[in-house]
Amino acid sequence: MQHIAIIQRQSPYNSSGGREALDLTLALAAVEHQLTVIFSGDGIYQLLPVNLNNDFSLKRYQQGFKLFGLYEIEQLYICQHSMQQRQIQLKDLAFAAQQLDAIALQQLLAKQQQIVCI
Amino acid sequence: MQHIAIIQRQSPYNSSGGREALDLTLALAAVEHQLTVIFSGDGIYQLLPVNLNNDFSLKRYQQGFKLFGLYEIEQLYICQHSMQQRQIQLKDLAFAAQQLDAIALQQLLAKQQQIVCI
Amino acid sequence: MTTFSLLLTTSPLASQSFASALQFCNAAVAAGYQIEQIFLYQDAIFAASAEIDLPADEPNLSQLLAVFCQQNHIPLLYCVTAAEKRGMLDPGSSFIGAGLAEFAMRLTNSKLVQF
Amino acid sequence: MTTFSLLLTTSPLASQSFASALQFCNAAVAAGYQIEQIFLYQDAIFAASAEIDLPADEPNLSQLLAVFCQQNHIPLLYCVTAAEKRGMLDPGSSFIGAGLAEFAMRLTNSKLVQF
Amino acid sequence: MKLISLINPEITIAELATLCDKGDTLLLRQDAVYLARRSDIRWPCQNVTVLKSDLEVRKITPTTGISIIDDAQWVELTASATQVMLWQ
Amino acid sequence: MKLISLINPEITIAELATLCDKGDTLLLRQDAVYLARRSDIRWPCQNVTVLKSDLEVRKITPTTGISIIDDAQWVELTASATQVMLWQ
Repeated sequence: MQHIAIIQRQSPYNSSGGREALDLTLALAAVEHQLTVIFSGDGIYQLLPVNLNNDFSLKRYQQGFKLFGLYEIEQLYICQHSMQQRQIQLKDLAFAAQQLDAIALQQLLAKQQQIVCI
Repeated sequence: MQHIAIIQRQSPYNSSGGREALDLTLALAAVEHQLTVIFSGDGIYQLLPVNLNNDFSLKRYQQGFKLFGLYEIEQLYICQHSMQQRQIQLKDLAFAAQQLDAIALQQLLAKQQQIVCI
Repeated sequence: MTTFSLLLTTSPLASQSFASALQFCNAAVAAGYQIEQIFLYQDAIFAASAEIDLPADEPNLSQLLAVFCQQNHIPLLYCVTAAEKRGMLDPGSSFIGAGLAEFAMRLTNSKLVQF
Repeated sequence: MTTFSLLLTTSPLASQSFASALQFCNAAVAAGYQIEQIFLYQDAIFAASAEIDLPADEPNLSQLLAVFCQQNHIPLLYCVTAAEKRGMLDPGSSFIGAGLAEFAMRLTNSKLVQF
Repeated sequence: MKLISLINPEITIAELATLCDKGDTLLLRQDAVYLARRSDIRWPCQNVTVLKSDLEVRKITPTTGISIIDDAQWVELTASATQVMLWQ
Repeated sequence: MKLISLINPEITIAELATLCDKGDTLLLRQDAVYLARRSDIRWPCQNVTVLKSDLEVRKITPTTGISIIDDAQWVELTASATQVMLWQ
């Protein structure tokens, strides 16, 4: 069992990164690793709402964030600097996570054994 | 016959963009289109020297820029703003092109019929 | 009336580009425009093999685009040079292998829209 | 002594990542380190098919990596889920299809280096 | 009038500004529509538009000064533009 | 000490700075070695290194304050780091 941080840096539909980082997160948690997920940069756009009712031909994979609880992934964080830069507030998010400043993020990463950045 | 601008925006070895934009440029010129090539952003790193003598397992495709003359591609430009931002001077380049400021670049693009950005 | 040529460069899974291109084509054809070609370059060539073997629950943009092109008689081409560099053999799908020269010649009387 | 796991996520043509990973492996093995796995995820899975059919004048990083792994008995795995989403069938190369669970389990006693 | 599509929310406005005229039209599509929320961006063109379907799937309300177009208008803009360009 | 590899010359230093400690080591590799030419970048860590082979193929001389390491040193740094991270 290891402490692993996944840093989500991609916007939801500009690459397969967000979706495949989620798959990876769940797979790592399933074999008892301790996961921490950090949304940074354009990755925080993944947490904004998605309309489920209109025509859209890509997978709205963000629904999968609801599985975090089931996989006992509770360490969910957002980079405060990235939020401010993009004029996004916590109330704008469809999926909640805790905002952290630079010092708290650095302390969080210092506790990890592995870091994956996608 | 059309006037076509290719905007090269990728650094040489971080994606296949630079190399495949070159292939595309030559192919378009071969069927009598009038090509203009603009190096902008990280694309200007493609014009810096490459060492031909040491071990490197990717294609040093920048040698292909020498074919521009053969294909009668003479309109070769660099974004001045990108050069300054990256502290690159004309004397640093292995392959010469003309520096243009924003206004000249805009005038150049206004003369084109097609623009491809890679 | 304008005739369009479409150029795609990213793989169908990577981004929304295939979906957007299809959306544009639908609206263009509905408004009476002609489409001269849809040309797949760089990683977009992977659509030619992705058409065939995707899991059933996966959105298959490659296939949707192929069906649309068939119905509207639009040449759906992938670059053979880009495919070779990636080790992709002709997958025998409804995508047609073509050289960059064909793209260049078809461009002559059309307006390029890159996705 | 540290054992490394390598994770690759971009296609072999796209960037220098395969070349860099191979360079790191060579130096690590020369210094006596063990490599637990090389795992190909996202677009890196295309290496499994690229190994077989590249033109002769094209640098074949997929093949170089495969040969290195064979000589040094290093498991060279590609993610079957990522391959399915891209419509890539098992190309029958020397790359071995594996689930993310296998990657996750092999990670346990090794240090991850992402390329 | 050039029509320039942005599809990525990554901010490269300074570089884009060197290539675009005041009279060009910017079209925010795909993930670039996230930029339509922001009031702090100084766009290099007077006309900034955003594609309706891409806004709707992301439930975004654009800031003032950005106009919304549908698919048919997108095609017309593309047909009438003197150049069409994708900023990527 | 985290070891953070940069492989892309795109400048995202402000965002990177939120994730890295003063005591971390930055390693410039692949196309990120072009950044080693520049004297205007305020790196968020004290130790900035660059990979010799990637410098040499691009014929670059790094600016003062950036140290050069070879492949063997790269492996040792990786083995001794408390965390290894790729910034992409």
